[in-house]
Amino acid sequence: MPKLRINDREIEVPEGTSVLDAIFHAGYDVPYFCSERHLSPIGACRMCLVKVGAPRKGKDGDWIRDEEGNPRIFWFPKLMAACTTRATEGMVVDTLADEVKKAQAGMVEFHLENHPLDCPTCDKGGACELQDRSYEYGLFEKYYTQTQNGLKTVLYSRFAFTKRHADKHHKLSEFVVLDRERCIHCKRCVRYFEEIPGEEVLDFIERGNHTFIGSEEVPLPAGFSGNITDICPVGALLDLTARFRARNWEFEKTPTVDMNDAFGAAIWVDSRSGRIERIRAREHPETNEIWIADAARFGHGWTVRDRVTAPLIRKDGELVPASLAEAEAYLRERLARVRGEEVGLLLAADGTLEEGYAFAEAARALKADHFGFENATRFPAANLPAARFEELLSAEFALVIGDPAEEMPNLYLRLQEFLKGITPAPRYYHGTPIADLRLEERMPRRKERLAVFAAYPTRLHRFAGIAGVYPPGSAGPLVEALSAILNGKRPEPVPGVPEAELRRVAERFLAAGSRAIVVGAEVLEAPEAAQAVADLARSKGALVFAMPPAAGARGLEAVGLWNPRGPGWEEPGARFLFAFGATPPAEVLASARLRVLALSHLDPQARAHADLVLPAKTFYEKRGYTVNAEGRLLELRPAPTAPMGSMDGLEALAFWLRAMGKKPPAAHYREARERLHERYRLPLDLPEEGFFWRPKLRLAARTGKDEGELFLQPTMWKERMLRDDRVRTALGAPRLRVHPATAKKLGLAQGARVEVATRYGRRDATVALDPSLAEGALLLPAYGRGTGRRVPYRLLVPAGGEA
Amino acid sequence: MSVMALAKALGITLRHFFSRPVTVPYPDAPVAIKPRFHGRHVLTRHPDSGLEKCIGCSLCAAACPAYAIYVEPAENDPENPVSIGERYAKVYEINMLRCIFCGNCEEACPTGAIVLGNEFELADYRYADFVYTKEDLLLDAVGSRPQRREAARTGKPVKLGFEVPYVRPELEGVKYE
Amino acid sequence: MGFFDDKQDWLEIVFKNYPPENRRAAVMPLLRKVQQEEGHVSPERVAEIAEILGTTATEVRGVMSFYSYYQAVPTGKYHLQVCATLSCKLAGAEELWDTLRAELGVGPGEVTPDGLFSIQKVECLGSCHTAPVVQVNDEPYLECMNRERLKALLEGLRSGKRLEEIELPGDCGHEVRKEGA
Amino acid sequence: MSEGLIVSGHDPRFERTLYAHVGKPGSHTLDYYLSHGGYEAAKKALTGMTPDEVIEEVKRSGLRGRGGAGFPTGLKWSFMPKDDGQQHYIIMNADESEPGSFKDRYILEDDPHQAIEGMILAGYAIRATKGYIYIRGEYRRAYDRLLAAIEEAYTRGYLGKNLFGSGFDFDLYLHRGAGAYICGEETALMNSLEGLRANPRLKPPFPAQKGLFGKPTTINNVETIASVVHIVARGADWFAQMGYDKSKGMKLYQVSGPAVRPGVYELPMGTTFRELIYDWAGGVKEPIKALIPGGSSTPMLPFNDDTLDTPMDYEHLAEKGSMLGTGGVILIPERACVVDVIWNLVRFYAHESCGKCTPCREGVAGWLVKLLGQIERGKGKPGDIELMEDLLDNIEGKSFCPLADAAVWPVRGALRHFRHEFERHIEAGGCPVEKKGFWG
Repeated sequence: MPKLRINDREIEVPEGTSVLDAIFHAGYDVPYFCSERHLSPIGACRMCLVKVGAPRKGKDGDWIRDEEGNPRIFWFPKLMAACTTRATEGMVVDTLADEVKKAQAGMVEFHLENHPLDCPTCDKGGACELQDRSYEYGLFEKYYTQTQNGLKTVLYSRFAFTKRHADKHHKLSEFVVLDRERCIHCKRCVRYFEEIPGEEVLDFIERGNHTFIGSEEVPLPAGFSGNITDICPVGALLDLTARFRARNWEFEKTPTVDMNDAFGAAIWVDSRSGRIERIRAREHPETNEIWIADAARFGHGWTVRDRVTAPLIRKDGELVPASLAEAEAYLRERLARVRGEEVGLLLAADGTLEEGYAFAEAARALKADHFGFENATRFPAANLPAARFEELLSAEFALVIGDPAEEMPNLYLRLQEFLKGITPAPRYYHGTPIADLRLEERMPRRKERLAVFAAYPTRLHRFAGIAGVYPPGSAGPLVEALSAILNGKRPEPVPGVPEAELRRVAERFLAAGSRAIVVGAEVLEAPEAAQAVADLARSKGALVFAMPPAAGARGLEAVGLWNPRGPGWEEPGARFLFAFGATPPAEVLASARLRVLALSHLDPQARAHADLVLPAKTFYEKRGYTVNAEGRLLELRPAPTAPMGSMDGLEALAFWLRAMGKKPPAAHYREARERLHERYRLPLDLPEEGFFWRPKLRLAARTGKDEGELFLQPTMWKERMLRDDRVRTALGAPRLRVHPATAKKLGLAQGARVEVATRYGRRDATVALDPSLAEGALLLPAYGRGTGRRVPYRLLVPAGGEA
Repeated sequence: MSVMALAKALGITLRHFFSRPVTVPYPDAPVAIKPRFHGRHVLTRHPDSGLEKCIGCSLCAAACPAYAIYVEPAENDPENPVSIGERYAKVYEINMLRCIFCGNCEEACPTGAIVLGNEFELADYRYADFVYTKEDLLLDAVGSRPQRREAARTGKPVKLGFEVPYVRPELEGVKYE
Repeated sequence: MGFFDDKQDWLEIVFKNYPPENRRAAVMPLLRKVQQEEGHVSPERVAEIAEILGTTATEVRGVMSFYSYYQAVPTGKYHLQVCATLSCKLAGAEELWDTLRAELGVGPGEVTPDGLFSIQKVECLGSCHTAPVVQVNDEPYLECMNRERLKALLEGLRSGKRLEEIELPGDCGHEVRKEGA
Repeated sequence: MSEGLIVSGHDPRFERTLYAHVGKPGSHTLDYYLSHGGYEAAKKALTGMTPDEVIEEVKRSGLRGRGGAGFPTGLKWSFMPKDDGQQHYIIMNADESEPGSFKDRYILEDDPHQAIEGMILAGYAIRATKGYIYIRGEYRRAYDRLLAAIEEAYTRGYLGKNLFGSGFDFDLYLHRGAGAYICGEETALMNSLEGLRANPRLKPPFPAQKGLFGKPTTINNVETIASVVHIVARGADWFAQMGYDKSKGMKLYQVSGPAVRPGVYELPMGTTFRELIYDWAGGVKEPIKALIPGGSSTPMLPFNDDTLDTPMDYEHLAEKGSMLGTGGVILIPERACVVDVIWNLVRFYAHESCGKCTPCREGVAGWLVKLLGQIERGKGKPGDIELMEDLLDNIEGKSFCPLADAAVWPVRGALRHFRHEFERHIEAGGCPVEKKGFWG
């Protein structure tokens, strides 16, 4: 732990700390552009130049001392870039010297030399690092004032030549736009793509003064591209979904949690005038660090259009707007003599813990046997032990079955860190290290640490030492076979995966000192396999990371919204159905006598079946707890965008129960939270990093088996996001991916347009033959529902087309 | 008190008694505006292209001490631009009841789009009518909202109760007839 | 058809120069091969090289555009590169360049209508004692260029002679000392 | 002249070694090389010396890097880890691109085996079994000769497995650059060799810990490595008796510009400019105004007796406010305009800037070159020189690698000695020198 002096303050920092972080840790400031948390320091912008001196050791191994016996400080002959200089014992750093100020002001001037002064039209204006640093560190009075006609005017730079002109509106994708004139060549975006998702799709082109950012891979792969708009220190890379929506200081900024997957990534919801305009990543060092997936960032367009703003009642076959009183009267009339067992209570996948608790309690009080939540898997994720995401970094070997990039995108980024052998960043007074010297450009990824199997080649396959593709439906057999090998038994053969491969996996698994198993929805849908994973974790001491397709699964299961015996979200049965947040499948709706849905948006299914629709809040607008995949309690905070009168799950459920003449278990999130506090000792107020709640559960798995050939392949994009034109354009038509041999059998031709009908609805798709799949595979993207399942399907050929 | 003092005071009174009155029989006669008078805002246009100068940057709203301005920008259609550049103000509203006519918006404007003009006859009845939108503010609109309402009702041109001996150069293209 | 389809043996020899886990180290020789044979590196070739090396076209373009030898736009059969740095400049490289431009009627980035010539100003070629220097394509330098030598060069190239067959009149006019000679 | 240090080419004890065979017919062949004592030094070291002894010998000789920076070679070699079980690399930096330098080219063209033998010795000393020669792309003849020489050496057993029966294996590869001066910077060279954009890398980690392909690596200039051959063959003492205190051995000096016989001259370190220019290069053809002592990055000196009597070595030139650099002397005639000369040089550095760091990309390649161009064209304004000096302050010592410094130094040198020419440009509103008639 080196001790050093920053100006007048003595501090002690961990070994390997950069001078930049030491300066911030000591409470001083130093400007920087090219450094960014979680990216390698490169020392390119030269903004953080400071005066550094260090004592030296003499031949006798002791410090060379001055007359007073103190170690003599030898100043470096040049100013040093603080971001790339390592803090060492006895070092002395001066950030306030005149020469330092002069150098920093000089760099500001150089940065402004070719940077356009179009801040008024720049979406970064007001949140721009270059703006801030120019004001803080540019020496305007000393250098940049000139007197003209007796008036003193401020110059931003003495550069009196024409600025460099370049492409100003370069669309990198539907979501990201590049302005090359604004680029200050900090290389954050280039490093980001190489170091974080491992896709080298941006680079500098040309050299010297002509250097510009360019890509041959346009549009950028949709997945993790949005993070570059967060880290760009200027307005060169901007979020197109938020283009010109408002200035930065005008947004209402709500810190909340993304509920599109179970990772629980921290986000900022920026809204204005009741519209969600932009989502940005919020730093949560222990979960998503500073990154979020594109779906979480750009998939918010659906929230602002066609909201259900008032109750809708079916009259003469049509849903017509009504007042809340009318809705209440309607419901009272129909629920007057309903018995509790006849009622079905269903909750959306992104329901909060409070909502889950209330639904579970209400179901228990009513003795209803039809209750559950959307996308519940057959095996409850809460039965598996949960590990912290950071613990993954301590593992030596990871086995992945599924597709983290699509099922839980942030976990994919964590896996990339794991591949590079990065351990969690040390914590400083100012937070995450800004220039972490343990990170280097182009750190090799240790492929031997990873084995990946999935029903199709995933993004992770490229980084895995052992990688396989099996026909859909074999995830369960694969896990069981592997478990058999590890337990010294003879494995059953697994289609598509040779036994030798599995033996290699088992060998590495056992050889590693610590291991991790990552399983996706496909495994959670195969109860025996999931149980085998749980047993393996226990007997061999492996960390387990389950990726349930419902964001709140772990919490909803734990508070009792788990129904192994009776019908849940998918199965018909209830005669009086109440669903919050999403529309259940058609057969569930059709089997009921009364269908009340609380929805933020109508969908065709609801339009066709619902008797009463109540306006609902989206997860951006709710307050409540959620439990993420690592068993961490996180808090949702409401963005002020919900239309007047829209309800969260607690309010809507209370509305329903009161119509039945029953008392709701909790009318408000605070009340529900108090009940949760009493029963599970959950805190009433969360600390910022969250709270771990990992009860040991042995819930009975639901029975059932997949019957069908069409595999619903997970994607990070959700059904509701497809309402947004930009998202639809970016994703293109869904591809029905088929192995060529299977296609031949089915008579499908490459590029044919088909309509695929499943129990989750109909979808247009384009046939794509894909020899990288296992034989027999037939894959269709599932935007949320039925992820990881195989379902029966019918292919319909549109008129004029040919399959 | 001396007689002299009394006479002096009386002298002042008499001098003013015979000088021209400074009061104006407004509204029958127009008021002459001083060159630096700050009245109702005008959104100006580029004189050649006729495009709006406002780029929707919201700096006026940020500078406004009374929170009287609301701007909602949008992207220009390159074929049919509203303003020069990429962005224009889709919504531009000033609440004249809140406005204190300090001129900070004019100071803050990077393109000289919003300029305080000379009109001051803004009296109206309903709160909502004091929220001036782009159509009330763009330089094509002469007169305040009530004045234009009156003019539309009577079919006569807008009658302004002031005259402008000197137009500030910032108010390029504004005509007070 | 890909450029490297019939050059698999050559590729193998190139790859032997670098550790097998660092295939992309071969990007420069591959780019050079394309440049030599096609006169420029087109986006299709960039994509092809990326495919061979297992990297992205962006990365290959980033490398390609960094070096001044690789051209993104087509060049003539003879790409004349005139050194314009100090020693050559003091020996008249600017006038040589002007003469060449006037003679051929092309500017940088252009090709003569007959497809024979393109010209480019380059930085120090490392033959300062024999300035001014001109390099044609990838061939050894043409040193101490003067009007007669340039004229002979252009005539020779126009008449279809190979570069090594062209006799340039005269010499440097001064003794070129390589110690030991 | 037969006592003490050898600091003149006239000293009878001085004998040419590096360039002894350059220009001789057939000198690039292995047979010629063998018949003139070729590969004897390698045999001697590999069969009779330990790697550490070779390093010690080089240390004792006082050899300093000949690429411009002048870092002691033996010390550099001793930074390499020992017995770490990793692949080590030795790289020969033959990317000679500094204006005014052309010494390495003839070694590679006419005496390629000398370079190969040097590589074997260096590789043996630092325990590298693989070596790369990074040769600049434009040196076509040198590339052809070197390629042939390597092949010849392989077929005759001077490269490959078990050299001279010592058990030492050595493979040598050739890599061609493609026109980027920055590749002369050692970490940029390694990036280039790895197939990346040739931006300089962060130090630390230094190449000796993590260099080419992440392995310990040493990079040396061609002349440095060739010098090792003769140090091993003739002993460190022979080498150390040439030159002054901290500048030892022989040096390849180059003369370009209006000299009677411009070219490369191998002379002892510490030879004076006068001896080089008048005795060896045959004097000047026209009045000379200034000289650049060691390649374009070194500050120019006025052409006067004081300068001419300065010994050309690291210390004496530093005293004069300049540097030895690569030893490439450029004579600047009276008829040339200093502003034009400096503009040309800065333009060169601007063209070769990699664009990684701000002071170089925006300062040198953006601003400095434009400002100089403006002054040269007569569009300069009063205060431009002061502005330029302030810019130089903001660039010098602030950049990531020394390339920006290399662009600053010549400007500083010119301002120190020829400030009046800059002022004249601004006052007169134009360049007073007619730039015609240079070309024959």
